[in-house]
Amino acid sequence: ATTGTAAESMRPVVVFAAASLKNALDEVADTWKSETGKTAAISYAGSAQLAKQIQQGAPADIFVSANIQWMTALADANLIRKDTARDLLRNRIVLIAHGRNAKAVEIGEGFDLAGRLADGKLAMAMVDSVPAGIYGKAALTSLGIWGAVAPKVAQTDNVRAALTLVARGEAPYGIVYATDAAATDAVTVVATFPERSHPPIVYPAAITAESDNSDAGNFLAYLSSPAARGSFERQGFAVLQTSPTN
Amino acid sequence: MTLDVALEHRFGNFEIAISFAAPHGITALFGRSGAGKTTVINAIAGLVKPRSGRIVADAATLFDTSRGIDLPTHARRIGYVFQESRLFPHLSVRQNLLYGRWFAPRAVRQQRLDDVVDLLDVARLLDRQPGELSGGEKQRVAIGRALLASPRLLLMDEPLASLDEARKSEILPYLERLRDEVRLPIVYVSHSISEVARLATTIVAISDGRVARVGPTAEVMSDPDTFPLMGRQEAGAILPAKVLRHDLHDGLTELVTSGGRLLTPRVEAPPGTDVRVRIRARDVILALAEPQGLSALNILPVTIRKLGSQDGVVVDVAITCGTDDLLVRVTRRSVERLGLAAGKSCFAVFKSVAVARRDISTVDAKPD
Amino acid sequence: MTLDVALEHRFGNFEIAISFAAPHGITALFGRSGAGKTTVINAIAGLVKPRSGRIVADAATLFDTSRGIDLPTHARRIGYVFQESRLFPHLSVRQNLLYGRWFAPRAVRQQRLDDVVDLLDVARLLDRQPGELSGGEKQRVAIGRALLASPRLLLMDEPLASLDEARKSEILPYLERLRDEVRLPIVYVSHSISEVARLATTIVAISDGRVARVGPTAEVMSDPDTFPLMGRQEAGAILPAKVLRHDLHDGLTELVTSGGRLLTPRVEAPPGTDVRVRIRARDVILALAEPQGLSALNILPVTIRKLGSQDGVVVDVAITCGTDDLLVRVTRRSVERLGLAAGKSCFAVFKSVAVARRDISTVDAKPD
Amino acid sequence: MDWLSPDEWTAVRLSLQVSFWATLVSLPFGVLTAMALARGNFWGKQLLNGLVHLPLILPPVVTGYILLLLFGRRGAIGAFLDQTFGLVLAFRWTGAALAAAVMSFPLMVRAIRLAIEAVDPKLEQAARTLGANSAWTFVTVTLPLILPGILAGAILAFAKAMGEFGATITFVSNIPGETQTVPSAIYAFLQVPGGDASAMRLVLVSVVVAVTALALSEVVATRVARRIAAK
Amino acid sequence: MDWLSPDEWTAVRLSLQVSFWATLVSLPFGVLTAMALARGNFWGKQLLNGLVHLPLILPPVVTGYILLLLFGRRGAIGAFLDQTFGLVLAFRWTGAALAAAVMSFPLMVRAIRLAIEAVDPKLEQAARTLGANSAWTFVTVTLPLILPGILAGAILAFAKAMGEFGATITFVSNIPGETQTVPSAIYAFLQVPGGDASAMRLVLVSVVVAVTALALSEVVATRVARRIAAK
Ligand SMILES: Nc1ncnc2c1ncn2[C@@H]1O[C@H](COP(=O)(O)OP(=O)(O)OP(=O)(O)O)[C@@H](O)[C@H]1O
Ligand SMILES: Nc1ncnc2c1ncn2[C@@H]1O[C@H](COP(=O)(O)OP(=O)(O)OP(=O)(O)O)[C@@H](O)[C@H]1O
Ligand SMILES: [Mg+2]
Ligand SMILES: [Mg+2]
Repeated sequence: ATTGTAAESMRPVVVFAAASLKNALDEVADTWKSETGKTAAISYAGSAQLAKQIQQGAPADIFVSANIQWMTALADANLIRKDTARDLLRNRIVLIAHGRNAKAVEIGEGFDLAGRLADGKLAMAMVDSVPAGIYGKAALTSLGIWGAVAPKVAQTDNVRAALTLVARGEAPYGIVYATDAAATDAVTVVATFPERSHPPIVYPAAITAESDNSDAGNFLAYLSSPAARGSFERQGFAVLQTSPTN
Repeated sequence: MTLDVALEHRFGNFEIAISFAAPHGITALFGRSGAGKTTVINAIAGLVKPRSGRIVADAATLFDTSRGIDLPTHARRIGYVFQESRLFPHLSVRQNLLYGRWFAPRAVRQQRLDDVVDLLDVARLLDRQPGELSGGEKQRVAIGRALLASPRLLLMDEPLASLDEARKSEILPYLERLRDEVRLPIVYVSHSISEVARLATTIVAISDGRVARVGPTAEVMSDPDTFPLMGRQEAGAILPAKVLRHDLHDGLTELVTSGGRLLTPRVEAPPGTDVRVRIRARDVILALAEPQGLSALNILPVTIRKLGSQDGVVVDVAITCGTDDLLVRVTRRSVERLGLAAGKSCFAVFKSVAVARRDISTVDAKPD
Repeated sequence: MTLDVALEHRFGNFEIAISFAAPHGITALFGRSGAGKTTVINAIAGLVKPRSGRIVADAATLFDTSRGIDLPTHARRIGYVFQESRLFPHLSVRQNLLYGRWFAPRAVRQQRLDDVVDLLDVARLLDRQPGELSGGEKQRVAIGRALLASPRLLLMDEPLASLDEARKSEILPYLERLRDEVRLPIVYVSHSISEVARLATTIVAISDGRVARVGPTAEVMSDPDTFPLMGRQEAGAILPAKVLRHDLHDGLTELVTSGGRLLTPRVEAPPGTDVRVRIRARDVILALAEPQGLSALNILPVTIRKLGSQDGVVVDVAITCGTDDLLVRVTRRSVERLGLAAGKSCFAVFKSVAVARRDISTVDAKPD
Repeated sequence: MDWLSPDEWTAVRLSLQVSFWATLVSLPFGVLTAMALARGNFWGKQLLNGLVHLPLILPPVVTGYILLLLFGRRGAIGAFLDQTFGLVLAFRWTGAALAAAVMSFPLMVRAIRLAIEAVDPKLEQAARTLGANSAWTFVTVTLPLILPGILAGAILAFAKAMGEFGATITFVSNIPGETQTVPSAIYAFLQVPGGDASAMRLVLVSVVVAVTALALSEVVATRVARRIAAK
Repeated sequence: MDWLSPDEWTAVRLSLQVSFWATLVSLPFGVLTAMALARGNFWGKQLLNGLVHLPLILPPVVTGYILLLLFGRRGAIGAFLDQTFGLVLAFRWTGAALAAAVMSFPLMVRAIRLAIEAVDPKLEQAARTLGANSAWTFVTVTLPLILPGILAGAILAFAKAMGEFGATITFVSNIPGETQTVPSAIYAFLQVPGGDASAMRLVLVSVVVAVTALALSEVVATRVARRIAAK
């Protein structure tokens, strides 16, 4: 591996981040660069893909996951520095409907989603494997309507594809992150799932065990800085911690 | 039927400008390698589109640039025996043979599979694939395939080149029958003068993309000017004759010509049939007096009409035999020794056996 | 060099069992279509692997099942002119011609491109692609390609079939030169008896996958038993002779044979050269007395040795002319009329012009 | 074998069904397109060629998205098909078949096209002289001669269809029993920690299926080719 | 054009680089494999055939994952290559090229194989009689005759490489400037709100690039084919 301070300081911080963070993180990285002159190279992919790559020795300095499971898996394998792990962001899942002016609905115990769907589909990310889908399924289960809805669920490989299905009107309803729903006119958020109905949706971040880039800590810290906060919030995320420094 | 061909075409800097008309019968295209024979045939078939020209077979205009006619190949109803056999590799020999039948209107299906199979001796091969045939076998199947398509015009590009003599002499009479009985017009490319002499009604000699000579076979063959085209060995005249009678004891046939009687090996035609006999110039001996005690059976009184050029070793002597012309080729030494000159009377001697079965052909009786 | 071939092979239910030995020179494989000629040549080339057999060319064993030898084709150093030309479509004519040179050891490169190009008259075609050639042109290029590979054994499968007479008579002497000067052994398949008679040192007649007859050309050709194989028209004897002198005035050459002097059109060989002259049985006339005033220049005293079968129209008469044999074909009627019988003396008459340039060949002077 | 769950079995069956129909139905179009590209000489040929290759060039997700735009219930063609023929593709296995067909089309066309280009036009000419018009020439000469190529194209397409994932899931999503093909199932397993083993079982199944199909096709192709062999 | 950001330009350049090298380097292997499959007669031929087709059959993510396991830094082959040749593939553009090459290999091999099977063995025999051994026969006769097929295979592979996504992102991730190819960039854009427009621009770019390459290859192929044309 290369050492030598000149090369070191030039090396960008490599961040492996869940793809849904792209807009916010790109913005944060830009401001970080203009403030410090240092760059971050961010690789966006599915959390599972990124985690497996880190398991195989990927040259990542920071991992930002869209769910806790993969972060835990890496922590168990001692592939991240546990002391640096923190829950960075929080998100919500919402029920969306096709169209600009769909009527808001009240989500409660046993509400008749299946009836509203009629013979339409409920678009979700894969309910057993993709985080947004997992949360959605948990919520529907705790509301006691999973059994009725399950046969009408159309699962996609990522949450954006679910959004697209609703946006195109292929599916009348869908469950996506609040951050996704905000951006398009073609769908209306008709309800937000109660936070109690599903495990907390958090985006943990940590420095990898193999990272030897001294800027990694700085960037991770910067993610929690007030400067970064705005970027995240503009995309609809709730920032969980703000580091006192900076 | 007449065949009327006029075409111009160009390959790179090779120019072809051919035009000829031929009456019913077999039209032989004759010429050296690369002269343009295949190109002409391809144009008749519609496989080469000449830059300009006109091709009329019988009343049917197959191609005419001035009138914008260009009948597609499949509508021309030709049968084409290619220079290379071009059998369909995925079909058995039988399927190859029958291929054209699918497309021939039922009314015109003249040839029977069994007849053609017998003629070409391919019964043994029917269930083989073309890849399992010898060169000559392929060619025979290709001939059969074209025949069985019941075409109204048959194009044959050196069809017998890869066949042995025995096979050739079986197929030649069949082509004659097609010409005379079925009255199927045939355009025939061959390098073999004896084939051409026997079969052709009309000879079209092509040289370097132009027509060097067209005319009835007898005329072209006995014209010393065309000898260089044909090779001197094969030059000769074609004598019209009529079958007089067959000698059952000897197996000889007596023919009557304008100049006297001829004996030839048996001709398979009833007395009274018109035939034509090719007599090669090199086979005839001239004698000043009527010779005696010769094994040669044919001795006819003739008159020398004209001596050809005396520059070379041999001299072509045109003689008149009755009202017909014959050609004799002798050495210049003989001309001098015997004092041969125009107007001189002498005798033409030639052997019966020198006239081969393949030199005698029946005459298409109803030319139009 | 000798060529020693013994092989057994089977295609479906067609069995081939050929074995022959041939001395140095040109070995002609002769036989009807489908007899097995190409198969034999392919086996010599290593393209067909016989089920069992032995092929020895000169001292080199190319193939021997009993000793487990099977030289790969490329190591056999043969030149093969295929029945279908098989030119490389992606190479120009020039590149096709030069292809074999790349692989021939420098030491053995005998043929010069220019010579071969001249001989085959393909200069005009050098920059074309094979797709742009006529049938005969392709074949000429294929011959050139094989020659330029400087092989130690040349295999030719009907190389001249698609060529005109004029071309053939240009190429034949060249093949003779290869045989005699370059001493290149050649295996030659042809259906043309005149080609075979002229070129071949040895004839191997193949019929239905078996050898029907092997022997020196003169012997096989004058054997009435082999006539059916060759077609009767072409039967004849081959007379050994020596060039005596050339008559510059007449353009004739005088040859000496054991039976007397012969006049033929000029032979391109210096006085003293041994040649062989093919005299077709059908060209010879028998006369009881020495005829006078005939244009035929060759009249030799002969004795009738034997009369052939008298069942047919014609009778083959074997005559002795000096110490050599000649064949004459006459009608049975002539036999009866002239009272021909064994032992009878008479005269053989034939024309100088009946002996064509292609009937006379120089003799390979040093057979081994 | 009970080491596959019923759902997984369903996925395997569905994958086979989707791949089979995708291949079969696209085959005639593949042959036509290959013919047009190999022999045709028309305006827009390069355009057609580009279009055919598009699914290869674009990320599958994009292709899936385009399919959704065109063939979804609200899509131009989708709506038309639905109203005219009652044919719904969205969220149906037929849609999965369409996605698989589109994705494998370039492979199929290229294989067939190569075969067509290898046919000796002289044989087609011979058929013409024997009275066969273009259509008959194609059916009796060209088509049999390109059979090995068609087979190659079909098997390539089948294999590709068996592995197609991105466009399929984007277009018809993943509905167990309807559109959940083996690749979707595999993908799902790979997304969760510890799912690798389950994924590998499915991988094995699809490999076995596809390789069997492949080997079968080789046998058939060899037989066909041997018949045509020695030209 | 400044409607692409520098990062996007980098992705375009990288995609071209990756596709070019993937195609070029795999070409000899493709020819060899095609030759073995078309002409060879060895034990395990069907196995090789199956192996070659595997990337087609498997979901790309699986292929990418297998590559990661084999060629990653910790992978058996990856570690070996690193230690022996200092060649690192994981998370480098070279790895992206490997993924693209592997994914497009079946297409390349099939195209070349079809071309080889169309070569008339009689021409090869003729070369043998003229003294060319197997190797020379291949170089001087077979190879030139299959050039159109090789070209077709190469362009197919190139197009596929330009569109390859699943295996690439799984194997080498999506690191800007190093492994972020156009499809990965498109993917990232599609994952966030408002990214569609950017994604479409990139789609357009890759379509233009690939279709241009395609058209060029057609021109070359036509020229090559015309030379060989009339057999
Ligand atoms: N691959 C094959 N499968 C079956 N039979 C074959 C095969 N090749 C040749 N034959 C048969 O073997 C015999 C000999 O064939 P060969 O090609 O040697 O004949 P040939 O003497 O060269 O004939 P020709 O003068 O017609 O070229 C023929 O009867 C032919 O039908
Ligand atoms: N595609 C082509 N491109 C260029 N020249 C060609 C092409 N086809 C034929 N030629 C030339 O046209 C001339 C006539 O060719 P054609 O095939 O008609 O000859 P041919 O009389 O049939 O000769 P052969 O007896 O050798 O078959 C030849 O000189 C040949 O070289
Ligand atoms: Mg020709
Ligand atoms: Mg043969």
